[in-house]
Amino acid sequence: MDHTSITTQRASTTYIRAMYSAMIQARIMENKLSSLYKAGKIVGGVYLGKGQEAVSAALGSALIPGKDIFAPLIRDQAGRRAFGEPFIDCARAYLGSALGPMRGRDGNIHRGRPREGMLAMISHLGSAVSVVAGCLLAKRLQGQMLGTVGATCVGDGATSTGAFHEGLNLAAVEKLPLVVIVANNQFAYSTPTSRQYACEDLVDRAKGYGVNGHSVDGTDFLACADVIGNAVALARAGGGPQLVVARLLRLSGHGEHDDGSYVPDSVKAGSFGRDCIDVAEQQLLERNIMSQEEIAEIRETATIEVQAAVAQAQQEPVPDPYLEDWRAYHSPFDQSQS
Amino acid sequence: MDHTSITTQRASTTYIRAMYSAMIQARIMENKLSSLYKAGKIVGGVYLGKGQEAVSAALGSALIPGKDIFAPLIRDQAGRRAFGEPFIDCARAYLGSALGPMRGRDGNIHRGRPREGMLAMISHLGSAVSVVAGCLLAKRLQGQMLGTVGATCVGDGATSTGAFHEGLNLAAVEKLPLVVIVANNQFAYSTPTSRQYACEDLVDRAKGYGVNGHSVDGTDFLACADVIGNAVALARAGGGPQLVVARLLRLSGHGEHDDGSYVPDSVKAGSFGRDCIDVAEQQLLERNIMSQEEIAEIRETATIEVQAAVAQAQQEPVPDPYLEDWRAYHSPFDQSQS
Amino acid sequence: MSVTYIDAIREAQETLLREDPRVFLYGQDIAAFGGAFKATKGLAEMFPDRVLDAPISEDAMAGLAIGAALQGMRPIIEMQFADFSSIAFNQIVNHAATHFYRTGMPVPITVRLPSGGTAGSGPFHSQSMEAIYAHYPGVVVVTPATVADAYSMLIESVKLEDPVIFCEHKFLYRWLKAKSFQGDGLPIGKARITRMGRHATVVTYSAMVHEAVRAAERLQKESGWEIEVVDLRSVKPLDIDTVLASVARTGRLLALGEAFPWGGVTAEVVSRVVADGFHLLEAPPMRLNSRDTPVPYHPKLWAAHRPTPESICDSLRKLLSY
Amino acid sequence: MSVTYIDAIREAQETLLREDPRVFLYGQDIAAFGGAFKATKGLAEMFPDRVLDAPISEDAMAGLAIGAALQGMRPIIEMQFADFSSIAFNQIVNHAATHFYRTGMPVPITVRLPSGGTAGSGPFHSQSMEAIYAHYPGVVVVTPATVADAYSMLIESVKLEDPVIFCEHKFLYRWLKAKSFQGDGLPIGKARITRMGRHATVVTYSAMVHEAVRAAERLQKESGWEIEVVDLRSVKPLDIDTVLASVARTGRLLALGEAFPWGGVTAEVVSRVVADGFHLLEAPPMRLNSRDTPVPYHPKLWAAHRPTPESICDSLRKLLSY
Ligand SMILES: Cc1ncc(C[n+]2csc(CCOP(=O)(O)OP(=O)(O)O)c2C)c(N)n1
Ligand SMILES: Cc1ncc(C[n+]2csc(CCOP(=O)(O)OP(=O)(O)O)c2C)c(N)n1
Ligand SMILES: [Mg+2]
Ligand SMILES: [Mg+2]
Repeated sequence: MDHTSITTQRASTTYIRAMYSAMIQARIMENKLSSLYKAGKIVGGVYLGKGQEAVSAALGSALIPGKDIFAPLIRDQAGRRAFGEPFIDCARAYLGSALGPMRGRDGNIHRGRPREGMLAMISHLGSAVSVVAGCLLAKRLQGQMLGTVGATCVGDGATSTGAFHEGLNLAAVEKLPLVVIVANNQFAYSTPTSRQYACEDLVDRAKGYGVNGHSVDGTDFLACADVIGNAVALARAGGGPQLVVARLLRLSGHGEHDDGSYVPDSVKAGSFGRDCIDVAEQQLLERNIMSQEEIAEIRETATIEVQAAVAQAQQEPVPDPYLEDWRAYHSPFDQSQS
Repeated sequence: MDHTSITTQRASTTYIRAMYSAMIQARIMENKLSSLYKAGKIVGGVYLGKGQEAVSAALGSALIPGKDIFAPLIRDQAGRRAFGEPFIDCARAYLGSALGPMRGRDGNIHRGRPREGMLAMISHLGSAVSVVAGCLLAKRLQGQMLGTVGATCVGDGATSTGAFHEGLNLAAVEKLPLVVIVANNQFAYSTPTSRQYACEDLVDRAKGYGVNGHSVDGTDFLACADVIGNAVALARAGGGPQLVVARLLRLSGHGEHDDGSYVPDSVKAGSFGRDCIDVAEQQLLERNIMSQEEIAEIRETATIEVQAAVAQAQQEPVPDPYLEDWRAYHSPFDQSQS
Repeated sequence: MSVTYIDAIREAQETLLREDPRVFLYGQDIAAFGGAFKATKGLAEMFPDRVLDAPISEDAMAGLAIGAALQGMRPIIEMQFADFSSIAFNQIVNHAATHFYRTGMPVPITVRLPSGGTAGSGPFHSQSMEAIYAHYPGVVVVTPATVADAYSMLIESVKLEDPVIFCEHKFLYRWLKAKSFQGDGLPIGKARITRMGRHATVVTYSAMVHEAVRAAERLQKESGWEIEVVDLRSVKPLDIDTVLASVARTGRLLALGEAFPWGGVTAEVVSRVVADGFHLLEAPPMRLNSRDTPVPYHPKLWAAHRPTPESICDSLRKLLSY
Repeated sequence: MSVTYIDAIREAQETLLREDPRVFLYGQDIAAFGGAFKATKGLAEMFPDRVLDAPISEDAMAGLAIGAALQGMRPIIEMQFADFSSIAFNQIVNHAATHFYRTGMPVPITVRLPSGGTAGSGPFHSQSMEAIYAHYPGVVVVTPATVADAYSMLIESVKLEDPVIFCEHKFLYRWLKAKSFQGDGLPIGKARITRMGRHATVVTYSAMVHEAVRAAERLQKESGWEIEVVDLRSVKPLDIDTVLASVARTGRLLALGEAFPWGGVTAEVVSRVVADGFHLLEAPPMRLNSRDTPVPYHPKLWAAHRPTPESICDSLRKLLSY
């Protein structure tokens, strides 16, 4: 399937512009996180989505906040932005502010706004697939399914989890409008795909679940817009679960503590080593979808907003153990009884 | 793929005869178990492999006892026999004799002789796949891999488990000589396959794991001999994991407590409703592989042996809680310390 | 006319489905078949959209429940046997249990675990997993011992905002009968004095409540000892006040449970009692659990693996003679 | 020159690989990369066939280990974090743990769990799961607190015929140093008196041994109290004799652990001590665990979630003033 040819017809300009904005916003935020980490301002891990912004943003931009469900994973800064996550949520989570959705109780990529349809991931890979399926089943039971989509991303490594398998299979049985994106970035931490699976292409799994499979070059901005936008549209139109496999390369270490030196130079130099943001800008300019000035403006605005969010989060109070209620229950049980 | 045409060339007469013997032995044993259950002589569940003997025996007969690994599941009475399990093991397990491999500590289908390569299943479906893979990895590390095969059976329902997925994927990554047979008997307890998976055919999963896939009509005796025998041979020859999907129908309830009344008459009347033992006998006679007399003799011998095994097990002591050592550790820890 | 413990579980689910459109049931073989134990018999006919058969995917079943709960539903998941919830363990303890603390948004799911031993069920169809789940913050673990509790606590579990592990004892399913589902209205978190006594307190839960009462009756007949039996009803939260009040009256404690001996409910009960009621005790508090092996298949081994009226009487005699 | 706790774990694995051809290592990112914590650094180069990267399949990793053990190997599985062993829970407690009792054939696997909290690690990279595994019959659960124990107990774990859950504390990895790997040769199943004292006994394990010693030193300086610290070393089997002997000397017990408060090691310790040593106690035995919430991410919350020298001192002061 070559999707790029039909891109400009199918993916609307609004969608493509939103996608690019989210990508650049994510990149700028993550560059900032990286410096904060290196300056010792962040305790705990910092995980970046460098190189995966096109895939992530294509998904996030195709979803409708307030209606759809999105369960972002490790490298979905861009998708989160596209789905409407404010910078301050990210800054607060990483900097441990007592304000914001996580209140310092959980951090970094584990943030979310579940009441608004953006789930707060747990670390255990693959776990979100069935949870999103459950959200969608609920919507069906509530008579609110029409035109709703649920989506999540996993990595190549996460496809080896039983949770991924059980969740996708269940969604297929229930014919739920679930979009699962596999960002096959060729490594799970240090582990190359040759130690992760033995099939030729992970998209070959789609047929075995009875779902549609889509392949895309995850570094190709417009192809991502097209293929992922199309997959979301198919799910929305009642086509059941969609499995999209995007091939790309993680352009950072696994986390900022990791230099990723195990990634061979040949892989870095290969076609997936290119930066999807460079590709995006080139494609946008070539096709006259955006001008240099617009791009510069988006970058500039993002830089200012990121700075502001980080500055704000840094000034906010951190959690105070003496004010903390230490309650794991919503129910008003006498906590001494627990 | 139509395998039946080439059957008689590939599957040796010895193999086919062994297969048939195991099938009929299993059926006679299970008929006896069923009567014992109905007479209230067996405490706990009784699970039969009626209708699945051809598949199970084709696998068991293709394996080499003492060299290969076999992890039988619920409905593998025939495969167990073919792999050399004496009737007395089965009788003892079901009747709770204190003698024999399980000593009354575990019962019915959970029996095994792990020291001899026949694993003792736990109930949790799918769990054996990775365990057999581990046995094979060990053999590789020990330099004893050459020509060794490990095999297990699962049902259509068990394919929905994360354990099945993780185990088969891992075996594929390690290119282990693992044969996994899916006995797709159209039901998991009462649940039809339409609530279990959404793909057209479970064999479509093979490609997604990067393993060979094989399909067979599990009621067709000679086709089972051919396809399953071939799959085992491929694994043995270094072809990596093999996934065989056999279509058939469970010709009993899920267990003897269940009348299986949820199986529609149309399904029972369909082509998978035929009894593989009838098919076997017809094929054996038609092709002059066995005579009526031989078949009658095998049946008679089996009947006598089953009677003897059951009679023996019924006379044996049951476990005595006062003699029981109640030790879950091999290590000589002071048990009061546990 | 009489009703059983399993009737109560079925009836509670029918009531919930009828009265609350947010409720739905999900589990293996629970729809047309009515469940391995018939706990959902006929419910799929009455509520065809809300009683659904699941694939053999306990992890995904729990995950689906979590997602549905986040969207405002009140799922009840049936594990075919408690033992198979080991596959759903991660979703329950890491996803459901942590969610309220992490995000402020509760996850009201109810996970039904057909629990405990019955003759001939063996190591993988007999387990009592209450201690495993109760160890984790954020999970409510209930262990009804009566028909009325099975009914009312299941209804209450589904109404709670927190994830509930509903441990229903298979041995009680058809054996335990009552006149009606009507009980004393005690809420989750409150223990009950099942039998009053003066000489010793047995603190227990689930099926062991009945074994304790038998042992108490036997000791009363044999030697006039009056044994108090406290039914915890929920093991997390655990009503230590009722336990302490009983121990204050009797001065002697036996904590009794059917689960494995290391850790668990009995250790938690003893530890709480000695922490807050050390001065009340006239004898060392004792524990009686199952043996420290997997649950054996053979009925004779099984009967000696779990506590019995005999072994409970033995423990109580030791306790009383101190 | 000094060696660390993580060095000990690495070194033990090198020794095992060198001396026993049955040993192999399996886990995510443990081969060329040397593991998330570098516990296997360089080992794949030395033993390329026996140090293997696993896919992200904890259930299958444990299953593979079980199968290999049945074929005579001695696998060591590294879970990337203890928390992810929740996925392998079923294989460990139902397959490995039951096998010897069921069949008479032991399953000698060692499962390494990088355990316990560190600042900023949050709810899913901080857990202490020893109580979960210790609840099940047939599992050995070890919790080394020293460099020498990390070394010798890992070697001993692999030599044991039974499945071992090896809880290694991440906080100790690089922080804890020693002159050598050489220790006192205590076997698994024996506790150690880490610090002698006369006025109260703290029974603990793993990283909390060091917090207990700090608290003891502080109390000694402040008020002359002499606190004895017992390091359990293994929580199953649990060396109650050494604990009782200590309590016999001091008359006072604080059971201390970093895990969640419901059940767990501290409850087991207190329950055993009161069962067999009630008359030895001059004060109600106390427990101190983490808070009953998931482990929080923020370092300030985390530091208040787990026991600290301050909170241990507080508990001890209460215990001593009874
Ligand atoms: C069940 C589970 N096991 C192990 C881990 C530890 N872990 C975190 S990220 C990661 C690698 C993930 O690889 P992949 O799925 O390819 O995603 P990527 O990091 O490449 O985006 C691992 C092993 C985990 N989070 N969950
Ligand atoms: C993980 C797990 N969940 C549930 C069960 C309960 N159970 C036992 S057999 C069975 C149905 C199995 O169906 P299938 O795999 O198709 O095998 P079949 O019985 O048809 O041979 C179920 C649900 C189990 N054994 N393991
Ligand atoms: Mg990856
Ligand atoms: Mg089936």
